[in-house]
Amino acid sequence: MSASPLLEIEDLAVAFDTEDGTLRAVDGVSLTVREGEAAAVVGESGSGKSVTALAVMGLLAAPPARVERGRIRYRGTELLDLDPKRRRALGGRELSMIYQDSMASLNPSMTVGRQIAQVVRNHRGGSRTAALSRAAELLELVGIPDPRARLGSYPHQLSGGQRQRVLIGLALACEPRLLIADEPTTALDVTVQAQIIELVARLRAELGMAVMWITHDLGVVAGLVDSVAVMYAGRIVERAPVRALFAQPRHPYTAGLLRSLPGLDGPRRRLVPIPGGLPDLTRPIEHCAFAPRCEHAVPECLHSVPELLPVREAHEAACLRTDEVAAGAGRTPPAPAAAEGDGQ
Amino acid sequence: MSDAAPPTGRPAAPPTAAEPEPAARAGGGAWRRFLRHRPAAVSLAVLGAVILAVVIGPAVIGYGPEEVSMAGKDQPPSPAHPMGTDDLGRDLLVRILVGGRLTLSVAFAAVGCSLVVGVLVGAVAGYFGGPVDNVLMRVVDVFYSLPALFVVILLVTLVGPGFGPIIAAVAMFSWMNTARLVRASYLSLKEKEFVEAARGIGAGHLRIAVRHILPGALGPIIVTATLGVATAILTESALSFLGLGFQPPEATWGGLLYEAQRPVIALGHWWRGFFPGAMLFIVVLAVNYVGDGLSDAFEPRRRKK
Amino acid sequence: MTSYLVRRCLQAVPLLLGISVIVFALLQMTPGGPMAAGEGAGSQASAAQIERLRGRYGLDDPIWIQYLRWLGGMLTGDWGASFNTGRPVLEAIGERIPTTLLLTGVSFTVSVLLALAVGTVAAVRRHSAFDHLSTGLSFAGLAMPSFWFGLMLLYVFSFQLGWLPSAGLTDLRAQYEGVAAIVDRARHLILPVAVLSLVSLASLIRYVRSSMLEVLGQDYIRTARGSGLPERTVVLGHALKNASIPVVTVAVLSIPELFLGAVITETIFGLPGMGRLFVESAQLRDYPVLLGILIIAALLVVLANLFADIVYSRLDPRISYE
Amino acid sequence: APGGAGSPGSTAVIALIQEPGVLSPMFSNQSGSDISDAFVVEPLFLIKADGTHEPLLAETVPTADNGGVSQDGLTVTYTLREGITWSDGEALTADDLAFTAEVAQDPDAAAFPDPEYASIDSTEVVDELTLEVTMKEPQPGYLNLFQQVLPEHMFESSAVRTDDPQARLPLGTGPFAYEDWQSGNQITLTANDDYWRDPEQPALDGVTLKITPDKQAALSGFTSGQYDSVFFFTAGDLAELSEAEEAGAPVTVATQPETTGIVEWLWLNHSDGGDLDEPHPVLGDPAVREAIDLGLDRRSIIDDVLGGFGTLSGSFLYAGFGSAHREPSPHDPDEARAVLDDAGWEVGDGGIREKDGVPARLTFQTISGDQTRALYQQTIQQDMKDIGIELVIENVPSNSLFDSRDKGGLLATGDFDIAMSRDGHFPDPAIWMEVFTTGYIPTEENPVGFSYSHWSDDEFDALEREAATTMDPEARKEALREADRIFTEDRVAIPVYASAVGYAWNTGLDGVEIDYWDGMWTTASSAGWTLGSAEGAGG
Amino acid sequence: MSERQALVEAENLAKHFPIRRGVLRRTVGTVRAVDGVSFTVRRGETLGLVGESGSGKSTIGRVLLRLTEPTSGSVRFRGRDITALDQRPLRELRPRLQMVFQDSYSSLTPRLPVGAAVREPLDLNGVGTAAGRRTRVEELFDLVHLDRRLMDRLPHELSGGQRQRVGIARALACDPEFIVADEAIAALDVSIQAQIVNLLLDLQQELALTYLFITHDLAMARHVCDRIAVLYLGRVVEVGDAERVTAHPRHPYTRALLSAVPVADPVREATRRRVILRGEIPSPADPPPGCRFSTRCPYATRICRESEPELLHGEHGGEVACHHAGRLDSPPTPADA
Ligand SMILES: Nc1ncnc2c1ncn2[C@@H]1O[C@H](COP(=O)(O)OP(=O)(O)OP(=O)(O)O)[C@@H](O)[C@H]1O
Ligand SMILES: Nc1ncnc2c1ncn2[C@@H]1O[C@H](COP(=O)(O)OP(=O)(O)OP(=O)(O)O)[C@@H](O)[C@H]1O
Ligand SMILES: [Mg+2]
Ligand SMILES: [Mg+2]
Ligand code: NI
Repeated sequence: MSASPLLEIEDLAVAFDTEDGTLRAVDGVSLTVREGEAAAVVGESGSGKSVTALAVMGLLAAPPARVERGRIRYRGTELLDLDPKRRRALGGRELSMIYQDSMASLNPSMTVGRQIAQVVRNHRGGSRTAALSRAAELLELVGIPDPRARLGSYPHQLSGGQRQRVLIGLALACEPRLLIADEPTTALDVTVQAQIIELVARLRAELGMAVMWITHDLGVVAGLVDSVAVMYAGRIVERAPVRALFAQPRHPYTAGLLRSLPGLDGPRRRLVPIPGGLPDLTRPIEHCAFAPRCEHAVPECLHSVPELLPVREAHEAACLRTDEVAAGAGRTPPAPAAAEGDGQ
Repeated sequence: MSDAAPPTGRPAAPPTAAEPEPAARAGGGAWRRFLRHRPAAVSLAVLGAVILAVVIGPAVIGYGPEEVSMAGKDQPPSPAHPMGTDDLGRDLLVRILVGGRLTLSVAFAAVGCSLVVGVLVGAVAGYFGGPVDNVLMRVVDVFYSLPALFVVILLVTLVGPGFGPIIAAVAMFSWMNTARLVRASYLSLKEKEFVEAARGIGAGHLRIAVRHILPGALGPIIVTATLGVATAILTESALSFLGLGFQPPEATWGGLLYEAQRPVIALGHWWRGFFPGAMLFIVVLAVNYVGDGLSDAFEPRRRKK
Repeated sequence: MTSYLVRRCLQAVPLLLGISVIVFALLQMTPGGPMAAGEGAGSQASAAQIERLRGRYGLDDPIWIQYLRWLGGMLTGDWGASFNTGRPVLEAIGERIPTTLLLTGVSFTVSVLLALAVGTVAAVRRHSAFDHLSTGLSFAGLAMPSFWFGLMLLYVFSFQLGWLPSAGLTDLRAQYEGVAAIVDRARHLILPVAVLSLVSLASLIRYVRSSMLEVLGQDYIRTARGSGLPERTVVLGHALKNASIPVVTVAVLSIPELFLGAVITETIFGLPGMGRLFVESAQLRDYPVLLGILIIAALLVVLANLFADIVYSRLDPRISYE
Repeated sequence: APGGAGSPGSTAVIALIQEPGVLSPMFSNQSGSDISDAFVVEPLFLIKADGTHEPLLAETVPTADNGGVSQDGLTVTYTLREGITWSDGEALTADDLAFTAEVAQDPDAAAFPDPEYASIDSTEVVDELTLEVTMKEPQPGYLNLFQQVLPEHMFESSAVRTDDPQARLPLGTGPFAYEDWQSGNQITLTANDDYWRDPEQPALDGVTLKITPDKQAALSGFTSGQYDSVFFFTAGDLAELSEAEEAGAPVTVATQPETTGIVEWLWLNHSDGGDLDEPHPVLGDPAVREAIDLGLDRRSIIDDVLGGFGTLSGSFLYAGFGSAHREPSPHDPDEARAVLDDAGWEVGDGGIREKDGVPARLTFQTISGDQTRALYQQTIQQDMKDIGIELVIENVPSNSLFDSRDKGGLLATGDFDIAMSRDGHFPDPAIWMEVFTTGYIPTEENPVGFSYSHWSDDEFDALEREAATTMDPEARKEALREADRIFTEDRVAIPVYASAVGYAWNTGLDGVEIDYWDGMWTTASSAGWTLGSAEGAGG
Repeated sequence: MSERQALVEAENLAKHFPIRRGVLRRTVGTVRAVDGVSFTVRRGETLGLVGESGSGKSTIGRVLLRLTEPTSGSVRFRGRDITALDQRPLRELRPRLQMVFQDSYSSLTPRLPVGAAVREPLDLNGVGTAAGRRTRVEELFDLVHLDRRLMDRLPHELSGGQRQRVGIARALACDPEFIVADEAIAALDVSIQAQIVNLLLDLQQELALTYLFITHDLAMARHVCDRIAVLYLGRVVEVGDAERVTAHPRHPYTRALLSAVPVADPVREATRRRVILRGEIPSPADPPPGCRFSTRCPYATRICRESEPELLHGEHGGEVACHHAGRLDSPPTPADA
């Protein structure tokens, strides 16, 4: 925890100009990842996780994306002020990303060997053959059998798991300091997911890089990261070391998420859903975005947007009612069926 | 555990009172998107105006389209003849408007015919797949391989020019695009779960093909139809240019352009070529823009802005 | 690869048969029918001669036997004789093909290359002045009747300014050698190629642009950018190839249109090509030649499709050769 | 360089608008092949302005007076000029003449010979240069024979087909010889170095015939100096050319308004759909035919559409035959209406007359694609509308109109009302008259006949017969005039105007001679052409 | 509970898809998507079908409802063989057997208002009068807790959860007895999944429904189902009581599957021993000989590669298809840790 900050995001806000108006996908996100740390960003679909990651990588397509405010510092350098060429050059060498959809994220008309070798040569120069051997090494590193032969394969000739491995290899080509893993296992089967998770964990230990793991599955990050940030509707609503978060969530959304998950052990109980659905991000939300779904909500919740404030050491939550949440964390209120409907 | 559906949800009633509309309230979404495509919206208005002018214009203007007046021949545009007169002293404006009727009705009729054939063939091929599809698609391939204008010319020389033959000839070689697109739509849509769902509740083939799949295939159909109109207009004008189109005194825009070759090049009567050319150009341009707007409207994925 | 080629060629067989059926059907519609076409007797054949020929050519046989016989003739190179000149159809068409191939080939190449360049730049610089200009111009190009465009070019550049020749493929008065001959040929081709490439160019630009935009929005482009590759490499190395895959199909589908354009272009610019032969033969109702050209054009289209498939499979590794 | 003529003594470039199927005139019925007469093919006799002949390849003009024609008119002796060679060096002999006659009479040959050949009974080669021809009956048109001579040594048999190389590119005695024909592109001719007429001739190295099917492109190319001339201009082009000349284009225009060999006329179908026993429901009425004649505003066509280039004409007899053009009926719509009124054609719906329920609505056809023609076609339509006759224009490609009866040609089957056509057969109108005789009406038995009016008149037939067999020129003239009178009174076909004949060439082309009948397109003219320096890209 | 009557019985069910190639579309192989599967769904219970992608879950679901024809084997509904049924009686039977699909978006006709979609089965089966049908649609909307005002909306104007409710309402329209829920919640957000699961369970209570619950989420299967069948490459490898299968899996594959599921508890995750399988699921077009799991199984021996184990009854009820089933030492299960 004492390591120096590698990536600092401060008050980042990203909006999209859409047909239905301005969509505030990310609205005031602050986040720090330290050297060698494994951090997680968790949140439901559409909560702004990918947008945050892409903003860090400088890969948001503008238009429609617009970084409205905020700072992104990488090892002290302000990325948003950097000239595009130099910023681009950081990608792959300092910061790398692996993506969710491995099929779409690899160029279908180029052999995987060339795709990796091209990145290697781009950052490190050297001959084509040298780059190709490096590519083979990388494939071996990510556990692809017979890597030399695989260099000549096209993405469609590989299985989903193998493609995901290639994508990881590509991201690691130049041994970046920070790896952003944006739901790299979502599309995969559990058994393959387990393989990939193990692979990333092992590589992080070997290479000593920091990992920012993005997922909507709380289960995935439990054993994998040091700290977790929970996002909801473009904001971070809770941030804590992983154990603290699971032990005693302080934000009603986090708590609700944990309660709505079935477990593989313990008594079977009725799940407690979070009623309602995500808010429409094209409308300005001047209050706690979760309030309409919150069982603890009080009228004040609708007056202003709660700030992310420390509730305990290293544990922050953006909620006025953290104590009530903490108290009710283990509670299983019998939710009436009518209250669950998101259509009422 | 999977990638989630698009976030279009809305919060439940409490505690906020007002119920927000869902993000994509898009009953008229396609229409709205179409109107947002500026050139397309303008083009639609232009097309409407042209059609209106062509339909009622000739009745309003004081000259008949075949009213010869040797005294007033070859006049440049003037208040009396806004588009000038031709070498028989006929008012060019009236001739253009009357010609427009022919041009546009040939185009619309041809596209209508080709749509019927195309949708039918495409739907049958795509819906049933297998050998039926195979055979129909080979037929499409055959028609694709025959350069259309060649066959059209051949047919017109065989049968002689005229409304029917020209429409038939143009239609006969323009249905394949529709057929392919409709087939593609059907092929992909019939694999969709909603088709299985419809079967699951006991719906028959016809119902599935018409009620469930056809509306989804409509977008591309309308777009190709639009572009087909443009092609048909140009094909007809090319036929006229080759002297195989309608015969004087009937004239389409292409025919008027054909007549204008000599006056423009040799005699400098620019208005003879300019106005029919401009009408042809504007209408085809507008049709293309409308097609563009429609494809934007129907394929929100590829929206521009 | 070879077996793929063989298989692909085999696939063309039913296609060619289908074409032959249609052509045969058209032949049945022609006055005089297949016999007149076979004999080249043309306008001179008397009723008595026709009777004689009916017997000789077995026109009283069932239609499918006639078809098979006709097909056999076609396959053995017996395409009949021109009504007009009495020459064998294949010979008459043969001497016109090179011009048409030159014209359409150059136009095709020009429009594809230009479209790739312009479409790519327009997509990369989306919403720039260049983008809007090229979009506007390509729409204008689509709406411009090519015969009118050709006449105007001819009027301005040949008759008014006198910069370029108005007709033919070579200078009529001077004999050039070597480079000068090529320059001369090129000068003659400028206007026809401009007219002929216009139509496909306009639609291809739009197609390349939208294909490019689509590809540029793909995840793998994001991957390439994210791995720090310079934009140039991303666009030219990753996007262009993928964007051109669908363009191949569209470009090839435009080939039949190119032949049609050739009809008009060759007529306006006095080029001795197949297209013009077609129009002239249509006016003379020289059916053997008309049908011959139809078949040749269809063959060329089939060949072009074959070629496109090969290019396609080379570009897109997902197409398997098995 | 394009845009101008080259150095003197080089190559003239002529735009050829219609590319013929074959270039030998004898094997072609297309006007494009007449270009051969300008450079390659020479006749035995030339016709002078007054219709009399002078020898060209022949030594003398055979007449009864000089013994060239026997007293009974059945034997004609043709004598060739000495020392004439084909352009390949072979001598021109009487054998060639005999062979030519043989081909013309061979039913297996695909030739379109002049009809006079049909009168030949036998030929006899008297010596190298002399041929004696025996006729079946007196043939006053015997000087029309041998307008083209075929080189016997180039043929294997007299059954010459159209695909014979000699049909395609004929060998001739003219100042130029065909060298190459790139179909659709150009035809090249080179100078015949041993041209018989004058060792200095021809002055040019060669001639290139550039095939330019787009008439407008040809005309514009010509006025801008790219071509030395165009083969050939029609009446409709002359106005434009004169304007260009006035505007300073490097062109010389020469017109011959009095040489009006070609007449535009309206075929009126006298039969009901080709059935000779049934008169046409509308045109069968002589009053209607008369009204059409009276209603035609011929002057307006010439002045307003043709720019003044054309001659009023009411008959098919020409100046060359010694008889002036007959004045046509005056334009008198009132009279026309009166005629119709009298005949019981009452004005009905929409101003269209009808009689016994039959409306005066007629189709009006001509060959599609001729713009000038389409223009006056429409003024005629308007003229007829004024007198209550509706014409519906339905133009078709030339073959649809002119195909033989068994091929369903509209004219031959009688499946038409009024058709506009243009032709002329000068200078001797006898053949022309023959076209309208009963024997030429297309029938099942004679599908290739071309008396398309489907009109039959015994007196006319007899007069034509007389003209065709009488050797006495004066008697012939009288018979023809009489036949013409019947013809015009019955309005078998109505002449509209006689075409102006005009020629134009680049000012850089010197030595152009204008023949009365053939204008600049004679070997005498082309042999003397030179290309001066006076060139220039026009306006 | 386990003594209830059988409602649906699958016997030796197989579905093979031909792989066609080349000009003549010759069959060059077969995908053995489902390859000899037998099980019983008892009246009123929920049978879970779990397995990795491509293991044949959806295919089984479709064959059960005869949306595809099985290659061999039979399906009995209330004792009646429906695989042999003609189109007509099949149509009459259709309303009894319904399906809820994974992708609520693609399972609803895009341009058909959702009210009309729910109404369609009523129209097709000629249920009641027009007015009666309208009331019935309203009732159905109430039943699945959907605002009636949404009836005129198009599918894409609804949220994922709402759409899934529409799908359920449509399935319920004609009083079905048996519902196949094919990954019915997989596409939903975590916080919405629980809503739908609760709805399904409530409806089961209310309407006495029988479910085949297809999922790849073992935890959810354990939560929802009475019994679970585990599928591997078109074969059932283990069937049994849900609690038992998740607590004491007897097939090595079930074990691996369970151990691969991440647990939302950092403390336990830190200490848990996991079985990470090597490699990936083989192609169903070319299944390995012998036990299909033998290529990835940590316990595989020669016999496993040579002969295919049968699905046999085990000691604690349930069935398992493994040569080593009885002899496996008890590896840690999540419950043990
Ligand atoms: N290119 C875009 N144009 C418009 N809106 C966008 C775009 N990209 C993302 N958004 C919107 O921004 C919001 C946040 O998206 P983001 O992709 O960051 O979500 P996420 O948390 O990564 O969700 P998921 O789990 O589905 O990946 C969403 O509402 C999304 O619709
Ligand atoms: N129509 C079809 N044609 C050919 N193969 C098919 C077809 N449908 C399914 N398959 C194949 O059958 C196998 C089983 O497919 P199925 O959809 O039943 O799997 P699943 O267990 O439902 O997987 P998932 O979890 O991905 O939905 C797969 O290998 C699939 O590729
Ligand atoms: Mg995301
Ligand atoms: Mg499935
Ligand atoms: Ni823009």
